[in-house]
Amino acid sequence: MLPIETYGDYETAWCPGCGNHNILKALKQALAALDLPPHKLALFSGIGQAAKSPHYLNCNFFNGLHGRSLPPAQGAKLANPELAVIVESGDGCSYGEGGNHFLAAVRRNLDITCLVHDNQIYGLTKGQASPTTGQGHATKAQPFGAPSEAFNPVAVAVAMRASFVARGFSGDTEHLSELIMAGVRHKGFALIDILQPCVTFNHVNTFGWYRERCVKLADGYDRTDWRAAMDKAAEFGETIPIGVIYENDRPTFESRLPTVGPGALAERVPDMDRMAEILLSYA
Amino acid sequence: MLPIETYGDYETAWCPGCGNHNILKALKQALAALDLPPHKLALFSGIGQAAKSPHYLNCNFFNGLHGRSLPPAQGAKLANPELAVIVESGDGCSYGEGGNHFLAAVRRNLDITCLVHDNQIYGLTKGQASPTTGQGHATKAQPFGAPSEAFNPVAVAVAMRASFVARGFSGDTEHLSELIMAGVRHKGFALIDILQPCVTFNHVNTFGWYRERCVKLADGYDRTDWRAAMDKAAEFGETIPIGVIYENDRPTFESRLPTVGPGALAERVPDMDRMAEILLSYA
Amino acid sequence: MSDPSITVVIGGEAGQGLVTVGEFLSKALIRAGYEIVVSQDYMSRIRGGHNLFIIRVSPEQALAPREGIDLLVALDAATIALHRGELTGRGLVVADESYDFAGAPGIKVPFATLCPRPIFENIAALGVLARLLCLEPGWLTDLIEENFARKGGEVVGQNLSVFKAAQAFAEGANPGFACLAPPKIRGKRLMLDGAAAVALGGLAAGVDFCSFYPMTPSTGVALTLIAHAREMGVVVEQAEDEIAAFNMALGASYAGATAMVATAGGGFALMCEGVSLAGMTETPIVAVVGQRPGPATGLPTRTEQGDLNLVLYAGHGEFPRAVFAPGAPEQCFHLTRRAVDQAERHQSPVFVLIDQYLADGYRAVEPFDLRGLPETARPGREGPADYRRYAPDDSGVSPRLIPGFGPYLVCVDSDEHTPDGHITEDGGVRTAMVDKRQRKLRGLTAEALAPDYSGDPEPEVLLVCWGSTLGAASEAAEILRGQGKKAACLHFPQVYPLVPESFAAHFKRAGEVVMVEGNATGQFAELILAKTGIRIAKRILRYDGRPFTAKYILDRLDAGQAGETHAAD
Amino acid sequence: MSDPSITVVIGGEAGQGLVTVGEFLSKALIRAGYEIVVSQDYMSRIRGGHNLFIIRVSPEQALAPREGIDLLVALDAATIALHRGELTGRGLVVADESYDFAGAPGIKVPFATLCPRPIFENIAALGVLARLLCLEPGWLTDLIEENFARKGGEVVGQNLSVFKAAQAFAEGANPGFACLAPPKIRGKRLMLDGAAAVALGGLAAGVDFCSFYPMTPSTGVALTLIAHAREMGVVVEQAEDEIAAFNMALGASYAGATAMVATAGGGFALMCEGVSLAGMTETPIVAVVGQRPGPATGLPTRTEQGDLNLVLYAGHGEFPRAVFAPGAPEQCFHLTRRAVDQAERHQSPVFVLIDQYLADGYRAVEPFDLRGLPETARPGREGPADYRRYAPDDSGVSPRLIPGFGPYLVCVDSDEHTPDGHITEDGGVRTAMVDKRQRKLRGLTAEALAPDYSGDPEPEVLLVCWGSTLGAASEAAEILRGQGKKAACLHFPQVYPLVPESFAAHFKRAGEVVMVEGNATGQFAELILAKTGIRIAKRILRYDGRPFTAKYILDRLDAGQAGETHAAD
Ligand SMILES: Cc1ncc(C[n+]2csc(CCOP(=O)(O)OP(=O)(O)O)c2C)c(N)n1
Ligand SMILES: Cc1ncc(C[n+]2csc(CCOP(=O)(O)OP(=O)(O)O)c2C)c(N)n1
Ligand code: SF4
Ligand code: SF4
Ligand SMILES: [Mg+2]
Ligand SMILES: [Mg+2]
Repeated sequence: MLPIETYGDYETAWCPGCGNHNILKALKQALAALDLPPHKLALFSGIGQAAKSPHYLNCNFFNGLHGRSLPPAQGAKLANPELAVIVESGDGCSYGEGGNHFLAAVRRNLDITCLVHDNQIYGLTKGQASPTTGQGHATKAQPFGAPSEAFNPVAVAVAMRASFVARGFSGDTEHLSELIMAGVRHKGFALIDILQPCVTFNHVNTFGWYRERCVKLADGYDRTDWRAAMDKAAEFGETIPIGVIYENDRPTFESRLPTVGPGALAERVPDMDRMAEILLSYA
Repeated sequence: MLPIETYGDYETAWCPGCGNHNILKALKQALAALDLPPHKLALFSGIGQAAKSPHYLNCNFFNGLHGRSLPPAQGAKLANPELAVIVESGDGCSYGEGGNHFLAAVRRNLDITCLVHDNQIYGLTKGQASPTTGQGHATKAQPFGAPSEAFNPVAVAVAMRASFVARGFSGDTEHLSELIMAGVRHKGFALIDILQPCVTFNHVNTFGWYRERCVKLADGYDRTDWRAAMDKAAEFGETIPIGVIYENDRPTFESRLPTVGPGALAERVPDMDRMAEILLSYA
Repeated sequence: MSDPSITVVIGGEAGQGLVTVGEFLSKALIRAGYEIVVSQDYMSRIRGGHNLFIIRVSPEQALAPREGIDLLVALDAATIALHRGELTGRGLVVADESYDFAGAPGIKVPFATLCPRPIFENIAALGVLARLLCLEPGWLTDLIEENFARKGGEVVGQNLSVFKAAQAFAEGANPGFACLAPPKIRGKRLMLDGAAAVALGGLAAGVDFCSFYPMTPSTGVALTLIAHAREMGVVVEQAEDEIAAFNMALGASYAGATAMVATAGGGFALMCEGVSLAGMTETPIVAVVGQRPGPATGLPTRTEQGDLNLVLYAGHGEFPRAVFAPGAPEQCFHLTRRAVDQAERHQSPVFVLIDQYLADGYRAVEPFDLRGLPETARPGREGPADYRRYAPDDSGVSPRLIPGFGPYLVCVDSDEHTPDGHITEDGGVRTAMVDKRQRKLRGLTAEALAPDYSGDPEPEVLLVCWGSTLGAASEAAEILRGQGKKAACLHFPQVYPLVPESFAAHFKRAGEVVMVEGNATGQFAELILAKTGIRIAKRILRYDGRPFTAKYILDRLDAGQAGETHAAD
Repeated sequence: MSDPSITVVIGGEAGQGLVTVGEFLSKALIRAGYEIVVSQDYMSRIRGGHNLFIIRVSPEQALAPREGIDLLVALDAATIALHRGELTGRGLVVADESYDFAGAPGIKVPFATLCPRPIFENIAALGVLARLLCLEPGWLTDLIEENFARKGGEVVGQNLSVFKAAQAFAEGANPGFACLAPPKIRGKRLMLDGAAAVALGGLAAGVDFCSFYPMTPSTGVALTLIAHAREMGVVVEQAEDEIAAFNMALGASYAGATAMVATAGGGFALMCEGVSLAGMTETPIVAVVGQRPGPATGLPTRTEQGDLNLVLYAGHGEFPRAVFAPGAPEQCFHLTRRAVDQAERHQSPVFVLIDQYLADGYRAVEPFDLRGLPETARPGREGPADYRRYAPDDSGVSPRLIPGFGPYLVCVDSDEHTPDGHITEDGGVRTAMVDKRQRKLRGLTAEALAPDYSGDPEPEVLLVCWGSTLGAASEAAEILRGQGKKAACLHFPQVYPLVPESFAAHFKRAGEVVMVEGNATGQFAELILAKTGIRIAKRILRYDGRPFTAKYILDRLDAGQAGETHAAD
């Protein structure tokens, strides 16, 4: 257990009351409990309010492009499997602009943890509908109500048999912190979709709205039962189950691609004798 | 019922024995039965072997970029809801490069029909793994076996409550033709994933392999039962169910965005008196 | 200095409503008959931080922002600390009495006394400002009434009484701030920023389709279209990403929509492949690109002119295009309209290049004479059954029909194709098709707009600029002329294709030619060199994310810094 | 003509094995000591259609393909019909006796008699060819043995006997085709096409990561890396799309990999945003871009040099880069190695621009002296706890560490950032950071490769070229010299940054300067103009998807067509 101060204490650019503050707190708690020293950890993010997180956490980070948090994270993990890799971004970034990378990351199952701050809105660009915005929810950009059905990332991830799928709520820091710990400990791609009130732009899915609906999974819940998980994943209405919805022990990508690891690519020295032989194979 | 010759008879660039030939035949049959005259139909495709289809069918077409069949199709449908819009492309095009558009199209639910020639391989570029290639399937580009889990488009579409989800097999032209007719008749986004042997590059999922596994849905199957559909969608192994796996009557996107239709945008004349009033609202 | 303008700066944290104050005041000033130049300086955050709404107001022409603050309305204490150094000789701080003015002259407003609740502070600030500027109060009270009408008479009344109380307070407290001179202009004018003006220009040209993905500074273009979507019958869809936005618009255009996309430089980078598709399929499309400082995410809410090269060369392969670069909201309207027309006439991608300063900068604009506008081109809906989409034509432009309206078929292909739109690998057809597409550049060139020249016909200094730098460069030239120097300004509202004959003579007649542009490498200067062989060695560049001012230009002209091209390139 | 080379063309449908025949023969010829130039001409389909494998073989230097066919091996009847018109004076058709030779001279091969099963026809064709070329049969029998060894002695034996039977048949049937002159070269050489050579150059430079999305003509680069991945410890991942490929490689590079991506122009268009991220985060990366005719899907399997501008200006905002353009497989190897080194040394994106002709064109290459290669730069793994990724530095290049190896933190940001990698909106820091990044162009310029000059020091005609046009242009100059004309060739293996001092003098000393490039608008000529002010008005351009030949150039020089810049631009 490292002291929580290890991860710094920065001034943020988030609105007072924003759910992001608690997510940051939960993450720090989890990292401290996991004993993860900042220099062994690399945080990857895209662009958005959530994606500013790396600037508020003392660790290595790669704050990339909007929608592109997952590809560099996976590239880095492949280059150095010993790095603890956490991805943190918003719902728009992860499921909108980055939707294709989301699908591919679930399929790859690299050992990384993906935290999605899901405020069901585009925060940084001032309140347009995101993929998770409820159908019919009116915004300045969708004055007739968001015309598309909302994306349920948990349902899609479970349908794809992602190896770890959880839903958390920023309003329950302790529970969330445990989810993050479980996600980081899980060997494989761990998706944690975190419901996060945006006090400025989402006046539908407010703190109260989430608090009324979020229900922790019952004690006896079997997270390895795919059918039960599909049912739980599909629930997003009067009640919203939170917790680890689904987990399996699919092999990781690292274990399937023989050239990944052990150790970092940076430590490999190209074998010039081999190289010479290879060249001669073209003769 | 139009004569099948309406849709022309072109020389194709496909290999002899390729499943694409039958898909084309099934499509022509369906169109003829649906009485769809060529000039009322617009076919959209990406790039790949499957995506060459528009060149072999007498109708309007927009043969766009690899991975980008769905966006122009949706743009055209929004511009002219009276156009019958069919999208036709490969598994790589639709679920790989175009994965993000696939998710968005399912969520939008525009009244278009999307045929995916799913040969579980990249044909045109000579045999690399596609998103639907089975994990472990070795190719020249994946000599250690495809390291990612295969994408199951049907499962994802059902998990997203797409309004029409079917799986067909190029080896059963009549059945496929019926699926296409049902898809075109369905009001909303109709996904038809069509298993298609690639005789040249896929020596795992051959015609025989599919024929042994493909099983038509039982007569009493209730395609409106989401849970049952999830189970059927997940089946892809010793047996592969074919038929309309899931259908619902979600409202179409067109019906939710009030500025779409009736009629084509091309027929609208901008109202300059209104425009003048709008300008004055800035004074 | 005989400059009669006053610069009012409203500063505070994001979320404090400073934009509301700024917009109210701007609208009132325009209605009263003043000219304004607004620049918005804000951070990429929703609450907190430090933002500014800057209004330069003048009874005469004003073209650009200006250094120095005459009235600093500080909604938070930080604003005073950060900006008191910029106060002009007559400058005053206007802020709550509780703040530390640190010796700066100003008016300590007792907001708590004037306002029944904090929410009224903005109205109180407007009252004080109106008084200091000697603005006829009716312009603001009318606006207050219009604005709060739907909240009911009581709210209107409360706001009006706060406004009046603030006026009365300012009357007594004014330490002698000199009034704005009376305005000269009569008649209705519009308050438009570049983003809205682009959208309105599009609407006036018949734009009925827009797909977009939100990105500063272009989101306002889409939001304006959305605001009028129902009245004008426009389909606007927020796409899943920029790639989809562009390809969706192409599909819509293919099917007969008049289509536009709007994005920023970074979003546009994702559209490059689609631009190439537009080139190959010869599908008309207008792309509005709002520049902000790059590379990558850069300074998301600031301004720059760094994406010219990207727009000029976007897309693999070769095909013609046109690039417009409006200098102010009025040009945004007209050039966007023209872009729509050019796109259809030449069946090519056409770009409207704006930037954050222009997109967010309000100006007073004379109402457009819609009846006077020529009709924009539209595709056909009638044709023979043997219609061929890419039939050869001397102009390179084949007649364009849209599918679904007749027995003909419209077949378009991203592969190289025969005249009927079918894939081919024939070398001869290939060459003919490249030639056909390239010929369209002739038409685009023939119709290209010449740059606008103003000032001395044989200047000692010629300031060359494009896009939003127009105002600052024109003003700098004017100031030079005021100082007795022969000076002129040459502004390019269209930066591609270039027609050297339309401006080379100006270069020759000038003593010193200086390029003024908002980037670090002098992209337009290089373009002029590449396309005309004319080298403009002197360059005044700015790339700190802030807009040009006349002073910025003049300081660098004086210091002789202009000659230094930045860095090694 | 004293040209001792022979052009062998193998034609047929996709899927008939003509590439196998071509590769076998090429390898045998190289082993025997000949020079070869292969060009592959194929359609975008897997079966059917009409493809060619073209080998120009010579006992002396041969630099480019050449018009005219000396031996036309027709695996189908269509090949004869399509190409008999190209037969040279001594040209022969080699085809099955059942085909209609339509009067063309040739050898009617009784494949059915020579081969126990149709699968042996390719070996039979090789037997006939070996005999006609007077190629020592051992070179081919060795190859047959190597190749079929893993299928067992029986298969080897069957193939050898078919081969011998075919030889014997040809011995009798030869209508007097003149032998290839004996070769001069001794010693092992490699048979490399550009794609493989790029990959091998990368491996030799320590490339250990590649993410890609398949696209002709660059798939071969990734496939070569994959083929050697296990031996060399390389992680190669096929990404979900090109955007992912580029961003994944950036993440890998950030974490210490030596990373490369390979794509075609169209795939690269999708990477533009990522290129800008590389520029902002100063992450080293090498992007191999294989050009094919555009726009859009264009001619997917053909060649062009139409993506130079795209690569030069890819990405929004401004940041330095370098662009290499190898002229032949040997240069592919060395320049890719250099690109890897430059990317790390200058922490910038670096491009290797190839094209389909080069990617697929086999040549004989002397084995590289790996020991003689200098080591490529690598990032550090040791540093102080207060390490700052973007610490200011005169060169613009800050020391680069990779995360995870010490107490220091590596913080990189796509927003404008402070030296420690944190987001900032400060105008001063912004300016300093732009300046820092731009300063890297100095280093890149200082280390830029000068173009290669060959020929008369004071030529009447100077042919200027870049990339794969090297061979045809050099040969054209040589032919001119053979005709007694003073001619020279100037080839740019690096097209950006340009150092005018390294070539301007050549331009001045030349009578007529002619640009030879494979596109319709003269992109490199424009670049030279933009960066140096030197205008090359004469341009020989080709954009039908086929590679240059010396004859193509000479014909246009003669016809005076070179002066016509294409179309209006
Ligand atoms: C390519 C690209 N497109 C658009 C943007 C503009 N943009 C920045 S953040 C954002 C949306 C953020 O929404 P989300 O990911 O949900 O994060 P939040 O702000 O809600 O935390 C957008 C559209 C961008 N930076 N880059
Ligand atoms: C942006 C882009 N990337 C890559 C390609 C190359 N490419 C053409 S088709 C194809 C794969 C086709 O696979 P699939 O969609 O499954 O179609 P199939 O050929 O199997 O029918 C690829 C990668 C391209 N044309 N454009
Ligand atoms: S806008 Fe919303 S998401 Fe962003 S900081 Fe404010 S409350 Fe949080
Ligand atoms: S390569 Fe495969 S998919 Fe393509 S035409 Fe041949 S069999 Fe069909
Ligand atoms: Mg969000
Ligand atoms: Mg496929």
